[in-house]
Amino acid sequence: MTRMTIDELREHLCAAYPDLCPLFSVEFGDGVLLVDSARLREALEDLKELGFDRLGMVTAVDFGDEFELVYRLTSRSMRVGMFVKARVPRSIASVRSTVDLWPSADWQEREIFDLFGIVFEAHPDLRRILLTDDWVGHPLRKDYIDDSIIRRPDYL
Amino acid sequence: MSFVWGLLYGTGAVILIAGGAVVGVWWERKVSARIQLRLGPQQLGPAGSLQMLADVPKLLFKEDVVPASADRLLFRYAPLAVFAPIAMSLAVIPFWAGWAPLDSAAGVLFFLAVPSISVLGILFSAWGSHNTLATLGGVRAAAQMVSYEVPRALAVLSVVVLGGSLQPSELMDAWRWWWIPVTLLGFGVYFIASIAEMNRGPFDLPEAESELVAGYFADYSGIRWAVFMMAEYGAMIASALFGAALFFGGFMWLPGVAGLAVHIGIAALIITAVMWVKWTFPRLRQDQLMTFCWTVLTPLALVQLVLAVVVALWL
Amino acid sequence: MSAHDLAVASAAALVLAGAAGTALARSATRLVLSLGAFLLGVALCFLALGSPLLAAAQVFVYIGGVLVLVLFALMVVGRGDGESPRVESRHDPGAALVALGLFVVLAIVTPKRPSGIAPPEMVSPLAVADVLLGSGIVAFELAGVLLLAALLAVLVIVKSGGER
Amino acid sequence: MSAECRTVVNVGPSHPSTHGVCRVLVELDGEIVRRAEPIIGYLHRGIEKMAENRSYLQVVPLTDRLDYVGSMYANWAYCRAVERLAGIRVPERAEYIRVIVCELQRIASHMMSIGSTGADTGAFTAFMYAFNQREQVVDLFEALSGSRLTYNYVRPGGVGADLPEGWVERCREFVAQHPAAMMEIDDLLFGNVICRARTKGIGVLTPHDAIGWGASGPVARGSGVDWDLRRDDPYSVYPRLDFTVPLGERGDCYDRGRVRLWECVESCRIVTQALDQLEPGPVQAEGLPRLLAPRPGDAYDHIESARGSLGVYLVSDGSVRPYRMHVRSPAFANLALLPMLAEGHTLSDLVVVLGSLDPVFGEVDR
Amino acid sequence: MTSADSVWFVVGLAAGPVAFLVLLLGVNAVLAPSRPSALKSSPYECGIPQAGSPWCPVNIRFSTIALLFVIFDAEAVLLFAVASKVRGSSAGAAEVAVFTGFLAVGLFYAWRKGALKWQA
Amino acid sequence: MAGVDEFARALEDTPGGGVVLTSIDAISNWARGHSLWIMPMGTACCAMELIAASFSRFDFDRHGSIPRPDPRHTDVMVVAGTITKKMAPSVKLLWEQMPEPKWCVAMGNCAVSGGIFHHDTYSVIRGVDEFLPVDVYIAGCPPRPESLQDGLLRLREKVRSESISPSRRRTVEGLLPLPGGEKR
Amino acid sequence: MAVTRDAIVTPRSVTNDYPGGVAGFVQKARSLLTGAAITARAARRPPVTVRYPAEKLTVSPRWRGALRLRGLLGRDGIELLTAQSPAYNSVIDGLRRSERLPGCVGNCPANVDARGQSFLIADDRVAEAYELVRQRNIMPGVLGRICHHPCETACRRNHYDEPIAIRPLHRFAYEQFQEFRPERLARFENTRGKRVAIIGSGPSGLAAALDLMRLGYGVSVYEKDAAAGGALRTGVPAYRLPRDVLAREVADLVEMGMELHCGVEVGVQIPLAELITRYDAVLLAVGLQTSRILPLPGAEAEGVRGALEFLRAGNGTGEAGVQGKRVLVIGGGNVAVDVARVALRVGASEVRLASLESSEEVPAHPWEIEEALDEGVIMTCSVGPEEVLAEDGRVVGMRVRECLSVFDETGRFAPQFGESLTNIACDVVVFAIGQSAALDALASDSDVKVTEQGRLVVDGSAFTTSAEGVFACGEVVTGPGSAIGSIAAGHEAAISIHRHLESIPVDASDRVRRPVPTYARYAEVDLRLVEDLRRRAVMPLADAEERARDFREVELGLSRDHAMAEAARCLRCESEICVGCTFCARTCPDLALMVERDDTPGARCLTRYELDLTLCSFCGLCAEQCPTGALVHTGQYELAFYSREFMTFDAAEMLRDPGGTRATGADASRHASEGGAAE
Repeated sequence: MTRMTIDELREHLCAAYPDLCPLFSVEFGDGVLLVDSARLREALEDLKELGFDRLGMVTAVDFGDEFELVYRLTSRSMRVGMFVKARVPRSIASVRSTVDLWPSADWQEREIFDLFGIVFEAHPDLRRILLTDDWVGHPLRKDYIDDSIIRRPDYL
Repeated sequence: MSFVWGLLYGTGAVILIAGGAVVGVWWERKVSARIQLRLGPQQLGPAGSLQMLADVPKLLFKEDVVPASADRLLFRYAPLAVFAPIAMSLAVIPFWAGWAPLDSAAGVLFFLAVPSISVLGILFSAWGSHNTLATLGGVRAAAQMVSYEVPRALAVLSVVVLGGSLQPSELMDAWRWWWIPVTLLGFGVYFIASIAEMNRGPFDLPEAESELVAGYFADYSGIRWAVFMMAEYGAMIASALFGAALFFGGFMWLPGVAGLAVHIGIAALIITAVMWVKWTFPRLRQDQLMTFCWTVLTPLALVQLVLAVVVALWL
Repeated sequence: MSAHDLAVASAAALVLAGAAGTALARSATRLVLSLGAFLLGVALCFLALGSPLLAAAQVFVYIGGVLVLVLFALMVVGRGDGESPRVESRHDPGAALVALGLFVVLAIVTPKRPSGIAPPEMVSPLAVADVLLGSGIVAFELAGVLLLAALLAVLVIVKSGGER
Repeated sequence: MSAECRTVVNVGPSHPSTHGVCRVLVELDGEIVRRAEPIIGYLHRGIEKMAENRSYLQVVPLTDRLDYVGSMYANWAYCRAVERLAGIRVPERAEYIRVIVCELQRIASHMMSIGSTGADTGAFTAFMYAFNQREQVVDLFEALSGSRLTYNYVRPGGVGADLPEGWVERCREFVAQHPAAMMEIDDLLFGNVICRARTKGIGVLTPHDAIGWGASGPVARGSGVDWDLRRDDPYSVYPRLDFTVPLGERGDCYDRGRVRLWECVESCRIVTQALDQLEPGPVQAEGLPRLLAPRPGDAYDHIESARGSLGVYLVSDGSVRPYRMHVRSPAFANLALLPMLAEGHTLSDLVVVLGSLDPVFGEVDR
Repeated sequence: MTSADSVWFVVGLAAGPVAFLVLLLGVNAVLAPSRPSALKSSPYECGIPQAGSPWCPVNIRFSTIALLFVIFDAEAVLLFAVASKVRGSSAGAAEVAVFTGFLAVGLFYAWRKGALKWQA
Repeated sequence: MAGVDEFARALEDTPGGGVVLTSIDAISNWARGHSLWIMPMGTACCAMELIAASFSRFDFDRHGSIPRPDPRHTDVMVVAGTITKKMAPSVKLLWEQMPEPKWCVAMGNCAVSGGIFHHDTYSVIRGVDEFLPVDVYIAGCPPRPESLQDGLLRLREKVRSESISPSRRRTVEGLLPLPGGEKR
Repeated sequence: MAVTRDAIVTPRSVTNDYPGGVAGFVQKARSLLTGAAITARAARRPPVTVRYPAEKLTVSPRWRGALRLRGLLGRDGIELLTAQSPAYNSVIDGLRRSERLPGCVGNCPANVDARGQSFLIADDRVAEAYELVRQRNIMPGVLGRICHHPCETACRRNHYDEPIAIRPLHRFAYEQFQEFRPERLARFENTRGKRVAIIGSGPSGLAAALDLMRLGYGVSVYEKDAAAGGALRTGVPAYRLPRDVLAREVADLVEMGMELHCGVEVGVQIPLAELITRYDAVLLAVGLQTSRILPLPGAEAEGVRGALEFLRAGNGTGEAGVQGKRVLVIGGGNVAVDVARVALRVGASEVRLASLESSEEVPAHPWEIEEALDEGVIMTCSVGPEEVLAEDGRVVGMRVRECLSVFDETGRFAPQFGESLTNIACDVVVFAIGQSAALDALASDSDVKVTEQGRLVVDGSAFTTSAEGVFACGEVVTGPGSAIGSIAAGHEAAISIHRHLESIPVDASDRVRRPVPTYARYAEVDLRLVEDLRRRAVMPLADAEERARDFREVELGLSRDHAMAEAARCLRCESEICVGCTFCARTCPDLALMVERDDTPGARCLTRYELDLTLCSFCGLCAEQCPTGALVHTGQYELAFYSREFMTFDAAEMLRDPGGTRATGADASRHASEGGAAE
């Protein structure tokens, strides 16, 4: 069984879900599906049905006004991996959990909640995971302020 | 007068155990080191033989911590209850033809019975610590020690059947070299059960470092902890000496002091074997330990008993 | 008072102290401790009365076995809140009365032995064996059957425990 | 009556068998684990945040400290992401050296895991033997990079330095003796009846769960999930190398441990082949500025580390520092399986299960 | 040795180690530093304040083990009592064999029933 | 308990007691110095070197140092690795649970000052000496086992300067480790 | 264990079970015995424990122990190396044969000591700098204008920001040297009594002349033109090299003892054979005289010219006969660009450059092309000449064919042409596609053999020709190349002649290694982050509009301040003395190094150098980054302290040689008894 190329993946995806097709792009050699946060859940469900049986990574990036959620999906049968990205506004940082689709999202979503403060609805056990329960703030946000941080001077 | 003698022998036993522990710990560190391709203690004395002379005073000068939530009475004196019976049990071991310090008519049973008091001591220490890990360890220890008492007793029983006496000196008088092949299986059972009795690997569940950190003596520090360790080594020494006498004839091979040397030599070999086993094998789990005791060791001990009974008919 | 008497008396004192402790103990651990002292005293009594076999057996079975069983039992029924298990002694005066009465009866019934006579000879285990295999053979084998029955009873308990 | 009160006990954070600073809150029914909840974060050092304030080169020492049992992997995964982001082509010799060091690192890392299987079950001597093998690898790495643990060797664009003189011969010596040593450890540990009793049937992970929970590496392969990035998403020069991917069938601790053991033997094969194919040449892409400033965008790359697929996700805003770095840690995903695997086993099995998942908390907590 | 002597001997035997240990503890009490604090006297549990009560009920299996032990203990003691008579006496041997047989049968039965398996 | 302090004071007041005190000190310091059992407070990378230190290759048993995971049985807490804010209370508790006399070795730069995690991070304690009295600092990231060995030998020197009597304790001068150089 | 590796084959499935029944029981029991046997066997093996201090684990050249500075500029009695001091010369000599050659020196064909130059200029010892440069680069004033500076490409500063302006500094040194010229020029005497004739006064000939004079030979140079300089005079346009500079440099050489015979064409006026008999050795450094012209249809037409002839005419007279004409230059090399720019200056109305290569591949130096484009040259890339269009024997245009690719995969020259053809209208076509030698007249009466292609038969490493005592060097040997390349060849030939005359056996190791890095840049340095202080001095240029009209010099030279600052930027790579570049501190991920420096020229030194060991992560980046190799990791790793205060090392501490480690070093005896040397 050989690896599927990006183009084959695009065709495969377009054949199965034509409406997702325009959202597909290639960045640095990876297939990326950039969806609206409202459609995120739907897209992920579709992709799971398409054969993406593994959720390798979920993470978030703080882009100021928005958070970008990045899902890395892998399909063992197609031997291909791809990204799904969605942006949520910072003011309403909330998205539907995917634990029911892939259990591996459990801890990763907790981590994002912990470090970014993005709420995952319908997550079975959304608590802080890395930091202490009484921690204030979400450190990986770009505007996180903590008095205990000693800034490394900008000395390149 | 006999009280004084008893006191004397008791103190002698303590000194024997303490000295044995000093040498034994050093020996164990050396044996384990060689097995593990290490050097072991090096600095004090030749080949580090004086290492324990530093360890013991250090423990003596160490603070004695008693946890606040512990039952102070039990916590403080449980080490005594663990150590003293084991030291006492040394008194019935025959070291010399026709002689044992306490040459009681029920000496063999005494050897098996008295150390079982230390089970109680361990339970008390565990419970007294008011510590979850210690309690788990203590319960494990008690269950294990009482269970393995059965095959151990049955294995010893087969020698008693052959010798026809519970009195150590009489038993040794009756001992013949050809008992060794007859009771070899019994010695195997005795050896394994003794390892379990003294809580050593692969039966060291009560103090399993990887699970319970230190088991029932988790909260003991300094000299009290040393007492537990001394008890462990004492049990090892007692078991080895007793086993060497019962199953291998001990001093019977040569007269006088030479015989005593042979006895101690055999015991030292047994102790080395115990260490070898500990540093070779993984640890059993609680249920496997129990299953092993009841389904392997006890039947084997019964088989040995039947064998001994059959052989004893011809005596 | 001979050395023998002193020995017996000491052992008896230990027995009494242990018994009293057992009756009056408030915490389970102290109760077991007292019980241990009591059993040890009984063993010493046996020894003093010339039966080392019985003494050893007492230690072996009662302290090494029964007492551990008692301790385990206490642990099994330990209260869920993690408090030190307490013994609920109601110290019923009636019970005390009955015990006292029993003591009196026993004191009367027990044959008196004049003090100062020579201590009994040590009983050899061989003699015990003779008795057990001689006149006591039925009792001996009966004990075996009894133990078998007990074993089966334990199995039943184990089974029910396993079900739960 | 025992149902309502369960003994609650903390295993960790300072416990000999937690392989670091993990705390497992265990609810015991007698000795039987009813619930085991790993509480992590005791080594959360904020590496992802720190990377945002360091240049691309300065992040490499940070990645060393992620997976401190196998620093080379994190180095490599990070460097691959950077190379992808900046479009750097790595010289072939450097790729071979990377494969060699990472396969050696796999051996070193698995030695730690196999050894600790021994330690968890009480066979400390087996740990020592395994560790002696690891020490030899560490010696090789030390000659290579100057450090015993945090190598900082794989760099964006290549490797830090070329192989020193005589290194190849020493490496060959090591891989020549290693499989036999592994067989000895196999006999001592996985052949032993007690160890088998302790590990067989313990912590069974079904292939379905393994995939769903994102398990990877030996943990997944122990369950028979035939997935190895070296073969299935080939990177570097792996397509030119011949190796077998050993698989388990049951998914218990035994299979996981033994998969690791055989992977070490396979790693020896790979190293031998790579050494044979190694040719002289540069080991660093030339002309890399000290301060890389890749184009804006994001890149993800992953490699098969000793613990599974280790990925690094990098976002660049065109400056000399990463805008965001995220490490997809295999140990993190594998550790999440613990509650599922440990439930119903005894406390003794819990530590074996934990050990068989081989977590490294630098990587779990980051 | 008379019975009383043996009592005193045993008591002395016990007193020896106890005295020795008390001596050790006394030296320790004098020479060892003692700086108690609240944290120091908290029970050790891997660096976390104790989570639950250690005195929760133990598994009932431990009691059954103890029960089994008591039975076999009693058996062993009885056997010890008669063991010295086995030598050269076929009657004694037979008695012992029968007695052992009961328990062997019981043990075998329990084994076959799986009752000896400690179901984890 | 009466404790050792009063005993020492009483000895000092007694004529000739000083000699006794000195010899007790000599014995105890010798014993303590040669039997430094390690509480391996290993959290991160340095823990690997701590493990290596007691294993075949470096074998600290040579010096009489063995690792014991239980704080109650140990003399030296070797803090090896990064201590985070979440971890610090546990370390503190374990340190407190160690019986006196006890020493603390900060192994590796994370334990010394936060090391590589000194800057920019929000969750790391910058040096265990923020909450523990550190006796020996070992630089390195991670320090090699030889460094730890050196640190323990230095600690032994430090132990030699101690006394059961509070008035007799000396402070040790800081030593520069560079061989060939003078002490400073 | 007698298990061989081949016997161990990885199973596909690792699961294995004990068989049931008795066999299983036996296997179980055996597993225990096997285990016991393994440990017993191990106990008999020697322990693997390392014993101190006798044994060391491994000896790694890269051990990351404590950091140490080997030397610090201007501090603590570290001697400043001067060009005159023997120490410096021995250092440089050592460097030239070792791996510690800095990139700039190594990449220069003549191994000009650019590092020393920067150092001396920064130290305000410009005359010494000039003399240092002249040792390997005979005419710094000339090369400082025209060199294609491979040194700068290899400058380590490329990795950090921008390379040192080495070439402008040569020129600066030359200009400053003019003040000291009278007192510093010394005449070389003929101490050996042997004489060497050199034919050709191009760069290689002059280089050989200077070297031979220095070695104590008498040197006569024969030049067929009216003035010395060879291709420098005839080929290099004056806007790049003012003729007076060249003349003055040659005059310096003459003053130093070189006999110069201009206007003497050997082979015509004097036969070569006569020179061979008159001199102890003869060196042919005649260069390349004729341009290649492709034999295309129409190539004989009027208006088709060779580059050299064109340049000679343009440079010499300022008139090349292209006034108001459209000039098409064929070729993409530097000569082609020179031709194009000269054509502009001599009044061509339109100058077009047609190169075979694409715009990325053009072999000419990018800065030359850039300047040419600034001046109005038009470039047409990826076209190959097809036919010269002529009308009435006069050129009217050029037909060119599209070129798809020039090189094949292996990098060989193998142009692939497409189908499309284009006509380019022009009046003059100049071929700048290669040159060849004209040796027939020269060699006709001697033993010197010339191949059918008109090449000399030369041993490329010894520079000997087929005739005894006759040597050759320069472009006549190497083919068209750079000026500095020719100079390098001259140096080599001088050594070769010296060996020949003194009968010194040839030793290959005497040859200087010349690492020539290929340079593919993956990412440009982000110069936004570079503060002005660290930027390269910008060479001021004459206005493009104006300069294109005449032969005024395009580059105007650095001011003194700029030159001093620029020289101070030099990192003095591999010199093992800290120059305070602060890149270690900048690279440190942990800010463990604190460096402060005083940048005053002359007093330039570090005022603070501190290593905070508590922060160091021992990653080794600083030492790796250190361009001079002054900052090194030692194998000294036993770093235990009683107090955190002592963990900061100041400069004095950093400079002290720890002399080994505690385990093995001088201090080892103290731990010998404790280290467990027993057993």
